[in-house]
Amino acid sequence: MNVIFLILILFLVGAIVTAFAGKWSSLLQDGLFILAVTIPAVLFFTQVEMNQLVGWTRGGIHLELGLTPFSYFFAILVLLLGVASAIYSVGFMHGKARKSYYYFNYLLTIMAMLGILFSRDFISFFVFWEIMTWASYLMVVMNGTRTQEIGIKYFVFSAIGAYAMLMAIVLIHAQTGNFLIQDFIDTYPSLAHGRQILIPILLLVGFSVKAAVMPLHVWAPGSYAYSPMSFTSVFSGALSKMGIYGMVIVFVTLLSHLPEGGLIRDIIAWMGAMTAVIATLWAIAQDDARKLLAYSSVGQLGYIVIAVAIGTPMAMLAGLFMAFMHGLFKGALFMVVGAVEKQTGTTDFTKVTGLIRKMPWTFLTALISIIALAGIPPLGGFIGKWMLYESLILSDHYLLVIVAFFSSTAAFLYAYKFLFGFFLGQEEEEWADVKEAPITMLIPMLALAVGSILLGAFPQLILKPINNGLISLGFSDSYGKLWETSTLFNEWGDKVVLQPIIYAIMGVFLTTLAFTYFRNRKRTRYVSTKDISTSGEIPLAHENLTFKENFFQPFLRAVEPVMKKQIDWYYREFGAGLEAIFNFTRRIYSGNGQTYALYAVIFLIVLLLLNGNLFGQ
Amino acid sequence: MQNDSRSQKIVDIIQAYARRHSLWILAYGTGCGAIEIPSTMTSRYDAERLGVRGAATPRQADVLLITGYLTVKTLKRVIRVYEQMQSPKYVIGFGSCAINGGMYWDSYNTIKMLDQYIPVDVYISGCMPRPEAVLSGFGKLQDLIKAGVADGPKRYEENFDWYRANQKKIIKNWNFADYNW
Amino acid sequence: MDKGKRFDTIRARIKENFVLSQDKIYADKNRLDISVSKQRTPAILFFCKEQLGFIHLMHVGIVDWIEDGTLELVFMLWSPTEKLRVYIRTRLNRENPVMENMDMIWPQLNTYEREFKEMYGIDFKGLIAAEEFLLEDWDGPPPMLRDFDTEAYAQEVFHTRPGREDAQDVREAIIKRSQEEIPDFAKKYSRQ
Amino acid sequence: MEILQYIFGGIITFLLAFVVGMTFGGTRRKIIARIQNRYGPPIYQNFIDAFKLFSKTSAVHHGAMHYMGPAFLMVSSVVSLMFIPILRDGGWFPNLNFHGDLIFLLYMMVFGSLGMALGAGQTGNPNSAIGVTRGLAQMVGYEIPWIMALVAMMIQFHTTSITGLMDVQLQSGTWNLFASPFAFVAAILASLGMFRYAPFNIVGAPAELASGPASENGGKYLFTMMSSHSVFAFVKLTLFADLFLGGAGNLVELLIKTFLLYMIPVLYGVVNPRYRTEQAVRWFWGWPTVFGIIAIAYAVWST
Amino acid sequence: MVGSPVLFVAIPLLAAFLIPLMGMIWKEFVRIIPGLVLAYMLVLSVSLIIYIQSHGTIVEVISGWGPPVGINLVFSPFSGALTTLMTFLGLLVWLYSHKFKRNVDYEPAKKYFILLMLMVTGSVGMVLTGDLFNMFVFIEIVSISGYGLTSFFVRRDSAEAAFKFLLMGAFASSFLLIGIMIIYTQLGTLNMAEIAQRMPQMDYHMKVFSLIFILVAIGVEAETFPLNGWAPDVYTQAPGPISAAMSGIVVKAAVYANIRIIYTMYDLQGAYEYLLIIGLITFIVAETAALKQERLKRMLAYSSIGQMGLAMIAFGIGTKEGVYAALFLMFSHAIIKSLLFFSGSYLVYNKTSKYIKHVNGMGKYLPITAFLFTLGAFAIIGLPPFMGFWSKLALLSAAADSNLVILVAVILVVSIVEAVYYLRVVNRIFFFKKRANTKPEKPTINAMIAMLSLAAIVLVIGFYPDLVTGLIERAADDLMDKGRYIGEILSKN
Repeated sequence: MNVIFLILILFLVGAIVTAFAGKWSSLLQDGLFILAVTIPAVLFFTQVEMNQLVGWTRGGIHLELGLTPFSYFFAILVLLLGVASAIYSVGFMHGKARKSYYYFNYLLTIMAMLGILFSRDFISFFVFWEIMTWASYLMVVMNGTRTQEIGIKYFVFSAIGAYAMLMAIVLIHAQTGNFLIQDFIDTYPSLAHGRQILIPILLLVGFSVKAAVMPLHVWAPGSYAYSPMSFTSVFSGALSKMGIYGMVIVFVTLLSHLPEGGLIRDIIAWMGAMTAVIATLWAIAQDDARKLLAYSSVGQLGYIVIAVAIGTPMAMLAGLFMAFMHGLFKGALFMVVGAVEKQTGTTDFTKVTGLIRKMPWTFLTALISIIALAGIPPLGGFIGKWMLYESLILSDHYLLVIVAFFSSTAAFLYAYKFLFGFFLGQEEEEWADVKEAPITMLIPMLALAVGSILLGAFPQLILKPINNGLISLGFSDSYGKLWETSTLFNEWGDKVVLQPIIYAIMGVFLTTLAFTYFRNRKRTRYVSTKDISTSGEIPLAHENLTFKENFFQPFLRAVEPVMKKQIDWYYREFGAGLEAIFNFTRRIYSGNGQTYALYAVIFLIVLLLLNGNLFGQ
Repeated sequence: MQNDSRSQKIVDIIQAYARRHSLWILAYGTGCGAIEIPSTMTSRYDAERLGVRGAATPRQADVLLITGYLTVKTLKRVIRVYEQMQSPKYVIGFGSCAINGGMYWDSYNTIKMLDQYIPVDVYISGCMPRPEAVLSGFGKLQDLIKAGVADGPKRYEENFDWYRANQKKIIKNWNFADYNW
Repeated sequence: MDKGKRFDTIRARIKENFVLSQDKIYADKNRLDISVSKQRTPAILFFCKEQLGFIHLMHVGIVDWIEDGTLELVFMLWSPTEKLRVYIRTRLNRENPVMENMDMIWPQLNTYEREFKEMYGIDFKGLIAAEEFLLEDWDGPPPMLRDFDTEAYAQEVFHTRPGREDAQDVREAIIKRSQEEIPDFAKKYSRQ
Repeated sequence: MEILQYIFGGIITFLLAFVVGMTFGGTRRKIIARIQNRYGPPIYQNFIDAFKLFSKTSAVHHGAMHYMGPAFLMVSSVVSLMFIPILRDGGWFPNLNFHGDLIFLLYMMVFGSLGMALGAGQTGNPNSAIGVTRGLAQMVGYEIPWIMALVAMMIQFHTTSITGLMDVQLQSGTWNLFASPFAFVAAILASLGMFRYAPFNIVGAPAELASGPASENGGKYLFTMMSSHSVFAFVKLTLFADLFLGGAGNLVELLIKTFLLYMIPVLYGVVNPRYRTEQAVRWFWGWPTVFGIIAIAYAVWST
Repeated sequence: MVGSPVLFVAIPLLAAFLIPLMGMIWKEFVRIIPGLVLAYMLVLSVSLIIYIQSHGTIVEVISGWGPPVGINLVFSPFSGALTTLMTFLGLLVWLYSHKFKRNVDYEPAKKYFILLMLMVTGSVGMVLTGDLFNMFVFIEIVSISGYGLTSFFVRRDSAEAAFKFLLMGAFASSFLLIGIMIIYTQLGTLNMAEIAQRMPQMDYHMKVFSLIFILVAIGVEAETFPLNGWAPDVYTQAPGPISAAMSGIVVKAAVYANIRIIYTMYDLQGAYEYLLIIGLITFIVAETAALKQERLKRMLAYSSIGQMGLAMIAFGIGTKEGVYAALFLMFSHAIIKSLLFFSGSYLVYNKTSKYIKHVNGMGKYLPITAFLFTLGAFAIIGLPPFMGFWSKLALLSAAADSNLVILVAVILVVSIVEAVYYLRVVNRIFFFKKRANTKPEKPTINAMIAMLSLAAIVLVIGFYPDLVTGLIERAADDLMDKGRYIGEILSKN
């Protein structure tokens, strides 16, 4: 059996076995679960050969699986997050209801994502895509809160995307006679012009939904916020990247043949930019960490969409690098929220404060990840942002730079809110006995945070796989050009100079300052957060002085006109209108026998009257 | 910097100079004295030329200016503020109320002697002292700093039990934490 | 309408509803003064507010009638429509001053009641006060009662700074200069 | 040896920035005093204050982030300083500038503020947090005209590096102040927010917020903050001089140019009261942004 | 040859008569005989299917009168596949209701199984017959048994539903009779093959009139749009297994009749467009009407109508791919909808009103049933890797191949509506709190076996559709090849 099949089947079998193992022993279940993720991951990295195709037939349709360098890059992300989050899940799900359900869907999701990356034909692509959708749907509704609203919204939008994709797929089939991706790519330039435009647009709609691009993003905040945090780190970190994966393929292989391709790219880029701005503003307004991160994810995906839509070599690298970075830091951040939720039972900023001394490692993860998120040098997030701006400027997309920069600056607001909300501020009595998260949750979190730092110093670790992938898609070798156009990655052998320099300067000064302070260490003493300047007033132990409510009120007041109505609102109205219409169609069936008989007679008469026109000569 | 006595001496001199020419005041404006501070600070008398400047919070301030009477209730706050300030720190009692209770000499809830509760470096007499008097008070404080006798925190630390006993004598419910002095 | 007539109507309406046999009612130019028993006070206050339009509680005064052994509360009401004042007086036993809590009639009464409680020791039944109001950490007698000796208390509790030898009594110095007698009421405060 | 020279040069640069920044601060105090018809403190008053703060003998901290907050600020200033070309020909002041360093600087400048904000956050003082939120809001406000100005220059001169922009000015012989005047106006208006002097001193807002993020910082913390603010002011002024006034050939020229630039926010601040936060944000999205748009249009038109 | 197609009609009919007689001997026979009969029929049909693969279509002549004079039964790959499906479903319905009716008295159970056997007889007969009037007779058998089964629970609502069904059925019968009359007067024959052969000779208007009458008549049974008013009521009021049988067996037979008439008997191209348009309208109206339903079985009924609409669309495409898709859709719908009816009946078991809200929280009490319902819901939405996906893909692919892009778009958009109402129920099952006054009822072992076997089919076909695609493809070939059909039957002369 081919190792690709083996990996997929291991996941599937693992999912079923893990789901049932809970009946006997919880510990066994945890162990099996981790094994079910790690063994295929190890197999993937050791056994799978690049560019090897496995074909088989289902239902008279020829299907092919294989690994390309491009999907290899995404597979790294999926498996990295998959394994990290799996280990985390063991701690997170400990003692929670629906553990088997969770493990089952988790493994199915990872399997489906890998399947998508393996797919070399549209049918298996779509099949895995849909498995991913419903497995993640089941995760979104898992907590049982607002399922009819959030879950259905997620599913409807996924269905819009998936069905757009399905439509494209059957149209492709009508054109090429089979479902192979490569065949379609080869025949694409010779298609009729209408189809040439229609098919990529349909595919892009499909991918945009998962990548949460502006008008199709409304599912994302709720879904990210209400699925279990351990899953959301995969959901937002890796699953959303499947949309990016598809988009990049469409951009590179299809739209480059199309005269209108540039226009479509620009439109998508602007949609991404709008997503980034609006989602960032909404993230600022959130008081719940989960929702904040959810909106933030949408915003960050907006940047990635900008980058891949621009599609210059550097932008493509930037987009994919940011996609990877986003997986790392957003995965870690959702894990942080999960840890806080696990330890305190709430994710509301206005309730939880001052956990920094209770959960220092969690805070450290959050800090590093937030720095990466905000794109502050020298962590990896900055490199992605820098490449994005650089490529936007070099490709003359000046307005996009401004928009992107604006939302990136505005992202500082929610970044600070996130750190401040949970960890800083007054240390309260209520949370006095909160403990640090268990080790199984800490290790994956910290590992991802370390990943952010590592990629800050050595971005080439991941830029090279990206570049290989892009070359395999038929893209020019952009990695080499990067050295020519920029000195940020000034090459000394294979090292990057600038980042270590920054690290060095920062290190030297931090040490100096720390030394200066520690010289007087005996005079520097710790005082509690109640001992603050309060104009003389003495806060009692139960009084909460932390400033949490309406955190960014002045800013939100300034941007109020933009935020009056959410896009959600339009969808809701539209949905309500549709339901009203559907209610009318329901009334057609009046429940009255005479009416039905009347229908029958009228129908007969109408047909008889129409007969000449109806059946033709 | 080594523990060389000569270099230490130079540093001390510079320190003393810096300290007396940079007095950041935290005005605890309890009574009518608070109104004298603006005129001291603004164009007419311009205390800033002496390096006197307002500080926003106790952590940043050098001088605690008690501008008037203190009731039992406000004394509590003053003690807290004083303890939040960072050494070296100075206290200026301002007006006769701070000195001996002034017109509140027989009031049932106004303290009569500020220096029983926190170490006071300089008293400025008057009811109220005019800005000239305030400036001369700052001058006196500068002299004391130069002479090295404005060592309030040291006195407070050394006689801490005595101060605390006095404070607790009138503040019956000592319900705020002792900040590990 | 004539002011006196309006007073008459108000007085009549109060009399209709309240048996004021032992209470006396009189009116001067601007105000109506009513003395009622403490049991009837909440009812009459409520009546004045709801029925007669005296919706504004201007002030609540208190007098320590140490000679009578009573504390007198004066509720001063104002009617913005009638432009008239009504004073409602009630007396409490000084030894054991107890009264019903009335802050549901006017929320601002709460503040007065808290102050009276601390300063005069009046016990308002059912008064919910979050914390100490004016006198923090106070464990002495109510300081505003006339029999409270504030000087003695201050001498006892606070450290006092000894005076200077050349200090002069201000009143005596003035008297010496202006050749006037010290008024009787001030003699107590003079340093003899 | 090269490394040693770099390190030595770095220290010199830092000292220069510190001294110049502090002196400018003192000058500002003096100028404000004279405008208010006061005698005012001596110009070197800031040095005295700084030394006094440094020689405070006791200090408290509310935890690790509070402890490190001012240090982050300092590090950010220093790293930014290292990437700013002080003089046109370098000389004693080496810099690590590279292609695209403008973007790097934009982000590096935020690093310290964010670190400081974290430190302020850990104190638990509500004023600090309010100050931080105001500061962040204001930053989003002025960032738009500022970026517009920079993008306009990038369009016009096709470079994203500071030295590149300086070279352009050297070659053409005109300052960017004249080559792209609208960008200069937009940038200068944005700089009003960057310096956080009145009317944009909403972060510290002494009478409202008790100095905001700094409210729990005394002694050495405040010293670090003060000196890094001074260095930072120098960084910003030099950046402006480099971008718009053709950089400086020697120290005197640098001092004159930076001082003139410094006077703009100072003098604008002296005669203005304080804005509310949303007013400030909207102010930046008003005329400064209009100038920014004009600048971009001008840049597109002129190339 | 293992057996004769005649047995498919004869045995269940015989069983229907034998049930009361045997019931006098031992009451349990009433419950056992139908099972034995259906099992035998299943075995028979499978073996016949295998047989015809090598030997070609079986045409059984009844009582020696060869076509076109006598009645004949045709077991072709197309009708054979449907017969197998029907007998299989019939067996499962029996299995499901065997214990389901345990708590029902002997008398009602007797009636139930008699009527069930008649229903199977009629449906299988409709599929197998080669004679138009014979088909009319079978339709009447199905209808009458349907009326009886609808009012099985003797209640006001059931009676009302049965009456509606009766009313519509009466219209249908008379129209069908008129249609047949026209054909007979024009062509002088009732044998379908001969009609097909002689159709070109028929006057155009007469042709159209007859077709319209027949289409409207069969449309009632096949639940086409304006004629399907009875269906929601009947599905709601009939016992759960009967709803499954209705949607799985009866409607399939009616659609078969519809298709056989249009594809084989008539040569009107416009009829395909009629199918397409009416199918589309049926689909849209039914799916949108289902969204706001408050009762579970009513919702399933609308969904069933919608799926039949899909099948008609697929037939209306008129290409071989379309027929293939349609047959696949019918097959998967029969399986999945039965699964949904079976499990849904237990989720709202002891509530006569069967409101959707009564499924709240059942996932905790009836985990397997709830899981099976969810599986069915996912499958019918068309989520891979379940069976419904492959049929939907076939349909869309067929439509796209015929360049019907708009049709593809409309089907997909309406499918979203379908997904919404199914997922709303699924969410209720698992994530809502159980209502205080609902009592979960554990499914009996038989019902569980029936449901599990259906679920197994859904999963297995989902993962390995090749199991049935070959069969369906042959059936589609068979339907498309009109000449062979005529030839095979008339050659039996």
